[in-house]
Amino acid sequence: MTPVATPFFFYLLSAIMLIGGVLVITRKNAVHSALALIVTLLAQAAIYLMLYAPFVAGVQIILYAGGIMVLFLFVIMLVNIDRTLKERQFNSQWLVGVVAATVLGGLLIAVYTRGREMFPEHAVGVAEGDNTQRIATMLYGPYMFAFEIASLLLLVAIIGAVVMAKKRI
Amino acid sequence: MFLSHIWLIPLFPAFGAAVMFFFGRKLQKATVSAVCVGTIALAFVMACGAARQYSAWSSTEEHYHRPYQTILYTWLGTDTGHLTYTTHDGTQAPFRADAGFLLDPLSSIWLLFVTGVGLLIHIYSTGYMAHEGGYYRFFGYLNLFMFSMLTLILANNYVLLFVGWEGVGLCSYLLIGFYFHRKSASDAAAKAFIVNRIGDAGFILGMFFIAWYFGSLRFTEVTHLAHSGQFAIGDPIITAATLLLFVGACGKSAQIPLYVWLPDAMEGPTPVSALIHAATMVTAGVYMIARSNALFVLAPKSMLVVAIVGAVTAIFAASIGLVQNDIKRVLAYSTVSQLGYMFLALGVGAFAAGVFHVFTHAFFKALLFLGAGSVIHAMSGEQDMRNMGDLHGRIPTTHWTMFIATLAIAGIFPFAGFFSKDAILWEAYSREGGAYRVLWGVGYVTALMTAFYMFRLMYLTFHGRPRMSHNVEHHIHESPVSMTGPLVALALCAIVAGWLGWPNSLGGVDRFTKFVEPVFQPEARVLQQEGKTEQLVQGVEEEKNTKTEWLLMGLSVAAAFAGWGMAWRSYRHADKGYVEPIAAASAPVYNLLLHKYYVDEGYDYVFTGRRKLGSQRLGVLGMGGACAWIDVKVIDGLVNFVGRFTRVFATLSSWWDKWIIDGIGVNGPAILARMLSYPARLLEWGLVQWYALVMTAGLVGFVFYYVYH
Amino acid sequence: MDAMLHITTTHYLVLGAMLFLLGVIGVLTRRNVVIVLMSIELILNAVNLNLVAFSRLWGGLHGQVFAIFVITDAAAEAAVGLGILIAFFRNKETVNMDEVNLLKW
Amino acid sequence: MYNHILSIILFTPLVGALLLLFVPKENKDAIRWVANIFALGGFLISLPLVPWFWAQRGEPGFKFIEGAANNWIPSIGAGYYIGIDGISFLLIMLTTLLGWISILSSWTAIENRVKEYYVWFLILQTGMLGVFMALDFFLFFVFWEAMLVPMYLLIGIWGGPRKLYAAIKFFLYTLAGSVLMLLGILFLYFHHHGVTQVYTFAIPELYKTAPQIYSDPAYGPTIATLLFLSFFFAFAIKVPMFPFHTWLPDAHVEAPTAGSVILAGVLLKMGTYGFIRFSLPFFPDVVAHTKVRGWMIALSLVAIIYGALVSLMQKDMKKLVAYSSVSHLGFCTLGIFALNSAGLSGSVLQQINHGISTGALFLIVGILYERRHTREIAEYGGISNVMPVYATITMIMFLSSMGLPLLNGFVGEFTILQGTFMENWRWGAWAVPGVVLAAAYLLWLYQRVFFGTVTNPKNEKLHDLTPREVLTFVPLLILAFWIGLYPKPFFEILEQPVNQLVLNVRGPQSPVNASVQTPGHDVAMNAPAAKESR
Amino acid sequence: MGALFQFGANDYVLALPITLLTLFAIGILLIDLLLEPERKYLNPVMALVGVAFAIGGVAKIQIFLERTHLPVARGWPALAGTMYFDRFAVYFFYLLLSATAISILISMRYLKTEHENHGEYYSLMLLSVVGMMCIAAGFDIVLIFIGLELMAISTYVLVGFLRRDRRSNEAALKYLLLGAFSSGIFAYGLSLLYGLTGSTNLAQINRSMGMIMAHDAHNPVAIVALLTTITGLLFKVAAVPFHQWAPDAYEGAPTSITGFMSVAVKAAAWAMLLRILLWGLYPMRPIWAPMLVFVSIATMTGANLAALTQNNTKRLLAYSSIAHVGYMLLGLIAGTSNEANADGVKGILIYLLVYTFMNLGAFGVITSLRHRNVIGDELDDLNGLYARAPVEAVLMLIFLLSLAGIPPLAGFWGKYFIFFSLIESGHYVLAALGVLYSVFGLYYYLKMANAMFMGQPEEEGRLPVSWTMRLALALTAFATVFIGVLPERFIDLVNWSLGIAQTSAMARVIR
Repeated sequence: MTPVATPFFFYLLSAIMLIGGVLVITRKNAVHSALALIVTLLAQAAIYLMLYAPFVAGVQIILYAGGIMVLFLFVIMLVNIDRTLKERQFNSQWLVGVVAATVLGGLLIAVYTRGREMFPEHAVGVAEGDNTQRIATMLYGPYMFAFEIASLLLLVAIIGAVVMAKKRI
Repeated sequence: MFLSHIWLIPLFPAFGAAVMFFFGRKLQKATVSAVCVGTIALAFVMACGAARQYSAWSSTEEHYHRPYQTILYTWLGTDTGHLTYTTHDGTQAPFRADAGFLLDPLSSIWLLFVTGVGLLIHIYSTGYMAHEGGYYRFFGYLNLFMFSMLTLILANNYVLLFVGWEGVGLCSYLLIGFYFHRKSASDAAAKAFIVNRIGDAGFILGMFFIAWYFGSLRFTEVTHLAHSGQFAIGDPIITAATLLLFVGACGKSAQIPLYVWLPDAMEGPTPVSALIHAATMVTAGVYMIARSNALFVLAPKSMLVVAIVGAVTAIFAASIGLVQNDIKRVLAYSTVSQLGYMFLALGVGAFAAGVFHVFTHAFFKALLFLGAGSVIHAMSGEQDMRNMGDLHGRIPTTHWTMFIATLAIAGIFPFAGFFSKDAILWEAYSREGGAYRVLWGVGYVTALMTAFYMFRLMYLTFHGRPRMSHNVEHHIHESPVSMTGPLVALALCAIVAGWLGWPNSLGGVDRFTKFVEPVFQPEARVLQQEGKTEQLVQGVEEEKNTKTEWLLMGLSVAAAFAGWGMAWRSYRHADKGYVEPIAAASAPVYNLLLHKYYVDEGYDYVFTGRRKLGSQRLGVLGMGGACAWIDVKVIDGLVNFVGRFTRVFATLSSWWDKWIIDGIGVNGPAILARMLSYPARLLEWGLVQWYALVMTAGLVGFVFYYVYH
Repeated sequence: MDAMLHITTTHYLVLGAMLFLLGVIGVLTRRNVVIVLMSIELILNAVNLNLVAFSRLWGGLHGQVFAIFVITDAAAEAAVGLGILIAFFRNKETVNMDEVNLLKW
Repeated sequence: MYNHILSIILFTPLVGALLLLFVPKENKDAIRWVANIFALGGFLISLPLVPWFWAQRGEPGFKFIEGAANNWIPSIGAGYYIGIDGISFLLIMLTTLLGWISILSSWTAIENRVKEYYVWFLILQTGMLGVFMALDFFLFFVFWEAMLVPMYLLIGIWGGPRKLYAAIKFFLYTLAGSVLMLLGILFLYFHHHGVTQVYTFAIPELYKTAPQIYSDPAYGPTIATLLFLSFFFAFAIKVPMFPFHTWLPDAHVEAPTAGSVILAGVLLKMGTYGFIRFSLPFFPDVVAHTKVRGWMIALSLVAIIYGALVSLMQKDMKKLVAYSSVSHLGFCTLGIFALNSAGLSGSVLQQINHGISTGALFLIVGILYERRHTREIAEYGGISNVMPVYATITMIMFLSSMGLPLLNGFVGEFTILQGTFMENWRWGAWAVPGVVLAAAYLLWLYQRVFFGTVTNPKNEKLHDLTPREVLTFVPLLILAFWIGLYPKPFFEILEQPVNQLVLNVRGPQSPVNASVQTPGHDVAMNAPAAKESR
Repeated sequence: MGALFQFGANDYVLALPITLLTLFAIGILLIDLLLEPERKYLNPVMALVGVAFAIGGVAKIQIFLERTHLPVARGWPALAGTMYFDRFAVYFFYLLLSATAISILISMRYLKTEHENHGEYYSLMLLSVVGMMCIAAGFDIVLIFIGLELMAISTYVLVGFLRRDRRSNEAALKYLLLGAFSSGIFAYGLSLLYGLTGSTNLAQINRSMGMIMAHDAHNPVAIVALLTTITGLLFKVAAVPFHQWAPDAYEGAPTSITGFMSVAVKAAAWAMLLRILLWGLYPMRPIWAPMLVFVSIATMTGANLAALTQNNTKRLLAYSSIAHVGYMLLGLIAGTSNEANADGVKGILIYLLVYTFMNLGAFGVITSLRHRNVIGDELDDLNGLYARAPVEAVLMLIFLLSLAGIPPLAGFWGKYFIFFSLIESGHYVLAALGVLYSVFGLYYYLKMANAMFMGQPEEEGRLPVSWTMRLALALTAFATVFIGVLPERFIDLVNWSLGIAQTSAMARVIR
């Protein structure tokens, strides 16, 4: 018989994630959305753990929830004007938007369920003990060059942020 | 020496014209007249020499009765003749036209009287135009005309003939429009040219039919083939060709329905009317048909048409002539009617008679016009006979010469007109079939009318009471010798010219017919083959019915005297406000004739469209207007529409983005939103999320298409 | 029921799809630029979820590495985006999508 | 010199244009002199071609060939490959002459932006020459397109009030036509490769393969016809044939005088030239055996009558002349599709004539326009009184344009008409009224403008032609009379190419190419006398 | 779980240009701090030097490729196969670098007038080029994705570089949001590709996709993966209906950057498109070819029609560049349902080459219109340009005609080979559509020409044009005319870059 824990946690976390997500896109107050997003991210990190990806989970928590979201919160504080709280939070095309997006999502889900057999169920047991090390070898091995480029990407991000945000260079 | 250089004959006047064109402006009048008259004189001398030499040449055994032709160079097409076209029987014929000249009795006759009369008229003009402006221009045009006319006469093929044909048309255009500052003159000129052009269109088509059928346009070859007997009499193509040629002739020789230009052409200076519109150019049609007699005898239907048209024109024009008051117009209509006579002659197969009438007519009609010119000269420009009268004493030479001419045209023995006109009537009468009798009747009545209106002219002009204003009366004087001289010379011709054709029935030998006989002889042969011996042109069996001929002669002379008598009765004592007998008889008829049967008006309404019928232009101008409208509105409209459509479509597509895409995207839900009682701003353009939405929609569309098709 | 209980890659895919869907909805409908940026983060997270699930499926680690790169990218995008947003905010005093309408037809 | 004469002729104007770039734009007279010198030089340089070509007029094929089939872009088989035959020879001479004349004629007409004007004009000259010389389809297309630009600018910058509309209309119209031609060219190109495994744009090569498309089961008549159409649009618009002609009046009316002269004199000929050089030899069967020919003839006939009728009603002289050239070009196309040597040679001759006569007519209109700055016929009247020389020249040119014998117009029209008539007499019959109408609208125009007394006081002061203006007319007059009186040389030059063309289209078995039998029944009636007479 | 991956000597050679560019980019950043305002001109100079060095590096790669005797069109998989240095990549390297050089020349004076003359601008430019080169040579979807983002993000910043200008901010914001959105979708597609094939290497993906398609030609998951990926690609090349960011971004961006985007970014995007569709997803051609038919028709129609009504030159050129994308897509369609036509691809490459020069030239002229207080991107600002700057006007005319595809100018050749391939593979209708739309195109180019030559100038005085701008225009114009008149060697270059001219063979070689 299949283990019950896995499905249970899966559904629980998914529920948290989705609820978080829904909150993100529905809250009027950006701060609330940000907090909801953090919740989602954390839940996702947990799911990563379920998928034997502890390192990604760590990155998710530290970098995402820890770094990016803080940045977000700062900016929200910076640009937060009460005006937004008084106005409607959806634009005038929201209905069409929702419909289109839903159709897209529906299609995707339908496709995945139809193409289930594409992904045969042989969960290759992956030892998570040396996960981090192996990721390191990947990063500094085959993906070394990409890794360098990624560093450039961050450099650009810094320059960009500075150029854009700083009053005078 | 003359004969081998006949091509020089047209070139003399051409040279004169060229001199006028380049230097005329700077030359003295004396020099001008010297050059122009001189060239014509040279041409005349050449012509006489050539004619003499030819008669000698053609009487030799080896070229007995052959036309003489000399070819300068290939004008159209190439010597190799590899530019070809397919004839009716599928063989290849070369596309070619020579600059070649041909002399035979027919052309030599024309050559002689054209150069002769032309010379006289040139001399006359030196006097008549002495005080006009544009002297050199006038003589340049005259010489150019002589060049074209001589080319026409001497051409050895239809195309070159057409060159002359168009050339004389052009010159008559230029000369009619000589007083171009007069609107009436320029109108008349344009009218003449365009009407002629219509005829020419027919001529061209006729030529093409001949070329298509005979594979050549040389007279010699065409005639030869026509005589070769390989074409049936009444062959449809030949009939069509001949009819089309006749259309051309109608244009040039002012036959119904294309005669309308000739009366208006009187706007030109009088010598022009004399030379072009009486003596020479207008007979070109006759020449052309006589030239293609070989074809016409193969097309009896066309012959009949020619005869009928000729007869109708004759009586029609004559009837108009009865009541005209402008001296030159009377002569113009008489010309038309005389031309009708000639065509009647051709139509009944009496080519010789027709040519003979052309010959005589050239002299007395030129004389009449020149006389009229002299009268107008004396009357200081007055042309209306109602304001003349009693001139016989004042300008005797003019009077007597014109009187001779009148006798001649009226056909009174033994003046020129008598012989030619009588020959025609006799031929018409002697043809089998009732139709020809009718034609004869028409001709006869016409003769009567002719006599009447000519004597009417004489009496109104020279007799009766003087009706002119006093200062005009003061200036009346006989014209200078340069003008009277030609009159006298022509008068002599008007008397003797006819004697060349003194009929056998009156014990003559009819030299004229004998001379031109070779040209028409072959028809005789053809007709013989057809077993219609009795219709032979030369009177083979006058003996049989000399009596009839005498009777007819008597009748026509009687008619002439009758006309004279009537004119004498009504106009002898014509004073101011005299009554026209016809007006007295029936006013409506008189008006109808006075307005020339309203033909010009009819044409303007129906064909040219120069006059609007109601608010609507008909005719060519109407069509032109319609086409112009179509061009701007429909075709170009279509083009612009396409352009505008794209623009509209483009704005639409931007509009589409603006309203439909953003609109339905934005407004649609906004309206929904309103229903859901949402406050919604209506238009939001350039909304980023809208772009995102379009992308998503596109993606959705593709996925949907590919997954579920 | 077994299909429900037996958690397969497809489940993760569907979950990712739902997350993706939420993100798209957010991008398409929210007026607040900051939240739109967050929605984009949601989309990227959906991607990551897929990647990790697949790397589990294939047993390799490429997916996880890819996920790490995607996170980096997300960070960069967020930083620059917020920077631009601030610059924009300075000039226009708003963070509303539908007031970003200077450039239009 | 002898071997590169064509290139020299082709590039002389271009060199002039480049030189002009270095002349300061303030120094207008210098610019004018340079331009005129190069234009005249271009003409003079082309003169040696005459005796050289005359010497080998009878030989088949192209002459003075330069370059090779693929020396330009070997990888696609395009080359700088030029050469001429009788047809293009005549058109080239016409181009150099008219180019010189129109540049001379714009000495005073163009006052602003003189430098550009002449630069563009010389470039245009090179473009046109290139079109007539190219033996490589690609080269042809390049010249064909490149030539649009200077013309567009000439109309657009120095044109009349509605110049923008006219210029763009001209450009779009012609381009729309030619892009489809590009596709057609590519198709032939691939077909040739399919047959011979060789990629080449050389026209003489394509002559060999293109006609096979019709009978090739893989393609068949339909494709061949479509191909014909893809070329047809390009050429028909250029000519312009009946429904595609509406760009012409606008372009003409708006263009400066010299522009109109070149436009009417040369550019329109490119369409007819295209028909002769490409459409006929490439798709002989389409032309000979399908309805296409009937349609072409019909369009030509409509153009003849219709153009004449429309010009009858014009109030603007230049528009009138423009429409008259629609009518004249109708004759040209008619002669082309008569498909016999008479019609074809007549057509080419008529193209030359139209260049001469209509070119002169535009100069004539331009001269009045320069003096009075209006082309409204109603504005004039009685001009003969004040400008006699001008009036005389005008009369002669009108006569030549309406096809009076002994002037050039007649020779062409008569030859065309006879050729057409011999194919089908109805066609000839329908075309002939055009001749009458031509007389009508030209004489009427002449009457309204020149006859009568001077009614409009503005016209009393007009001065007659200056020597320069007369000089512009002299060569045209000489040619008009020459062709009218002694066209034989032209016919002899055209004989070989035209017969070759007919042979290609009709095929050897057709009666047209049966050995020419001059009617044996030519009894030179004075046969012995003929000798003595010579 | 092998040993640590070692760099080989070759890898250093092959990575040389990228490394050099990076160094110079960082160098500029550092030196910029030390430069006092009036010596700022050293930044672009350094950038140019950097580009020059990079070109040298590319030349070295080329020599390397020529030396080591590889089978034709087979490149050199370097850096553990994440990159694939073949002639295709080299071709694009040259293209991108020359485009960058010219853009730098164009920018110099412009930035001064905008008072935004900072080193960051140039270093960002260089970094974005690094990203582009990674795309062009990238053979691993991870690297391609990162490179794409590097390029994109630096471009976002560059678009918004005029921070005081609202239009610039807005353009940047829009571009960023949409860009991020699209790259999200793209990444989603890539993740699915990885999921389907279990690899991130294009060759691997190609192979597995081949098997999947062979097994089930309508596999929904594969289709979704393909479509989401293509969406990202088409967004980057700005094809309808994923194009709407382009006009806004082009209009708002600094003009020099608009030029840069319209050629360099676009070229890189095309490199990526070709890489992924012709190498990675080549087996799925039966699916993407029909889709592209729709897209290209929609693109040509929409863009051409929309351009007709524009009054802002930058926006107009934006639409025209979208239209050009439509034509290029035709080149990709040409061929049979499962084999691309070599001439079509050749056409695309030539098109990109000539487009680089003529479009940069056009934008250069428009950039030069910007002075003191005139933004100079309205159609009216072109009025009477001939009177104020004749040379620029004539050059602009050349560029416009070339864009319209009038021979003998470079632009003609791009179209020529596209239609060539269409005829060759029998897509007559598409060809006809294409040529007719190109006539459309002429109309709005002529609108600009009319303004320049026939309009009346609003302001007097000659237009001041810096010598760098003159240099840039001279280069582009020369290239436009030269390529137009003597295309042979460039055609050879393209043939060389494609190796043997059979794309299927290209794909086969990688298997």
